[in-house]
Amino acid sequence: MNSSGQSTHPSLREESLQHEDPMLLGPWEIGVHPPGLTYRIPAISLPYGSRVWLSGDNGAGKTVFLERVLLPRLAAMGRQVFLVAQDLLLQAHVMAAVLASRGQRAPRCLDDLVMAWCAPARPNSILLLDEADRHLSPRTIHQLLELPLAFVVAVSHQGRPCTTTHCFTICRHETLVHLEIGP
Amino acid sequence: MNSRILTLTLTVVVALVTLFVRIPLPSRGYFNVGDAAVIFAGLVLGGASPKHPLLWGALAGGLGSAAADILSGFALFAPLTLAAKGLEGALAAAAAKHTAALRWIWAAVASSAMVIVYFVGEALWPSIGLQGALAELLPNLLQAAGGTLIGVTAFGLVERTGWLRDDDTAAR
Amino acid sequence: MKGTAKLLLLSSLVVLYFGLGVVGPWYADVPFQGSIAALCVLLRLQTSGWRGLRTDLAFLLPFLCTLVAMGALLDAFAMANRTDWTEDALCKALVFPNSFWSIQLAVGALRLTDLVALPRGVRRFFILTHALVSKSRPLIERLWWLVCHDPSLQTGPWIIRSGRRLTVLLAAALIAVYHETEATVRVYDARMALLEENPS
Amino acid sequence: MPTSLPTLELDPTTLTVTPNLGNEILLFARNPEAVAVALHQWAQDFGLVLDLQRPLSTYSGGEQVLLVAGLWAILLQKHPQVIVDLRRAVSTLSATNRTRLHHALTQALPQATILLEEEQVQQGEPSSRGDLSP
Repeated sequence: MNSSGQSTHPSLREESLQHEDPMLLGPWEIGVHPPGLTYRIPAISLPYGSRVWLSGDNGAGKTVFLERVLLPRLAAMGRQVFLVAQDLLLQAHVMAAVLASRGQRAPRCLDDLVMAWCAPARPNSILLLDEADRHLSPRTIHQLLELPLAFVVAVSHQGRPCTTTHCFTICRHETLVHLEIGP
Repeated sequence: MNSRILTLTLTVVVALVTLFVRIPLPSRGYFNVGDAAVIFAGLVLGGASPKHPLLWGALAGGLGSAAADILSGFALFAPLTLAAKGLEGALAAAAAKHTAALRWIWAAVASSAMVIVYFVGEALWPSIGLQGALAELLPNLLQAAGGTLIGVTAFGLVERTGWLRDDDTAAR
Repeated sequence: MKGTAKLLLLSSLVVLYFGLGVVGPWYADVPFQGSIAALCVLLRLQTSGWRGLRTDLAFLLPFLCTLVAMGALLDAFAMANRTDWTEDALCKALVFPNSFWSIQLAVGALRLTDLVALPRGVRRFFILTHALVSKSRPLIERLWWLVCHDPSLQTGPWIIRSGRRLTVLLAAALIAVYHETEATVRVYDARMALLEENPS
Repeated sequence: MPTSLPTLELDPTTLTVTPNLGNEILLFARNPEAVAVALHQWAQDFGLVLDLQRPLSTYSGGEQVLLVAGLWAILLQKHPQVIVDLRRAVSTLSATNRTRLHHALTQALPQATILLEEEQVQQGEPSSRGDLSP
């Protein structure tokens, strides 16, 4: 850290610059096989700190969008991405084993486990929640949305929390899936 | 944990991890991390089963690996795999009650026993013979070394999570 | 044909071939081994097409070449005062594929319907094992996907990263498959009880 | 609620014994062909494309519940009374699908008791937010 308080360590300096930038997504036209869907995503600019709420009917392609469209592109941008998957009860075993590999004892309660697993997230990390409200308490969802992270994208069937800044809907017509602004 | 369900579980894990990561080999079939799963299964069953740990370890290691041979079309090797990996699983189960250096030594003995059983078995097998057994030796030694390293480390993770010591399903 | 009868027929065909062609008098009989090989190739083409046959040959051909090469090497050193290692290896080059295919075709012919038709005693064991291996495979593939995308397991050289991921996969798979096994056994027993009370 | 009645509980973490509905039909149906035809019709009514050999895990959570509920509605048609407990599965369904599933089950099993709403969870019964003890 130099005298003016600005970090001199390269990665810290990069991080402190990076996490102020907006996240630019799209425009994309992406085919995902299987299941043979084409995603048409408009150009979107999300300011730092955005909390995005994503809804859509059963089978519309929300999970495929998170895991096969969004996550790879965010990783390619060099972002650290924490995905809390729809099959969280299965993923919990991976989370517990990862905590053990860090030398930590895995909490029994699912809510505490997810919070402990997200602990190493950095200011420019991104959190993706896929129907996490099916397994986690509203209080934990709120805490996750409040984490000091660059962006949080949450998929859900349930009501939209007031702390979210943007709302998108995934709509599917046969094999074409597109993202609409607002419910 | 219920020993029967745990043994069936580890039999399936050994079979699928053996099938899951496979690199074709010039001789017996494929280079795989199955040995890591066999060592891991033996250690878990040795650590979790107060009664007959060696038997459970042999069943999970032997049946799981033989099932993988059958499911992947190498059913010819299944009998020999049952013997070699069964012995490896049983000796790994014996390693569970030791700690630190002794556990590593026991696990290395377990995977070396697998290599020896395969060599002798294939040399005596009419359609493979000494020619096939010699071609097999080096890949098996590499698998044994990698398997020991990953299997013992993975067991250490499980110990740290505390799953094996939960008593709500008492080990029978 | 299903169940026990089919199992008995398939296993006796395999035992018959091994008895005559692998440990029996026709081990070195080239016409016999050649006709068995032709039959196996035709059956393999019929059951899994060119793709299945190509997969087999991708494994068999390198192995047979290694076998013959090792035979020549042992002849060069006159191992155990024998000079027929290469000739014996050429014999094995026919016997090994036949033994490999005979069992593969027999095992490949079994279906879930054969297990369902089995006697009640062994039926539950085989059905649950068949179900667990089939169900756990996508589960372990899913676990592997989750492990490979876990943010804590992205750093380090390839060999270290792969080793860490495999140890995490084994630990996670242990408990995930244990829960799957417990739940599958519970669901199977509950559904069978439901059906036995309401024969439809 | 009489607990002596046979109960079909659908837990979204483990809905079936085998990995796809084709094998599930082979396992439990006495007349697999007829059951398969009826299940295709059920799926069509919900606007789903059913492939009996497709792994169930590749459907979305809600689709899995709709299809498995349909299979058992067909298998249990002759039984006068049964409890169909969907309380753990309900959170995977959108509001429209919950209503349509309840209606379809009442049509298929007129004398069945169908538990669909969360608040019908009895005291002390572990809900879907289970903890992780093995």
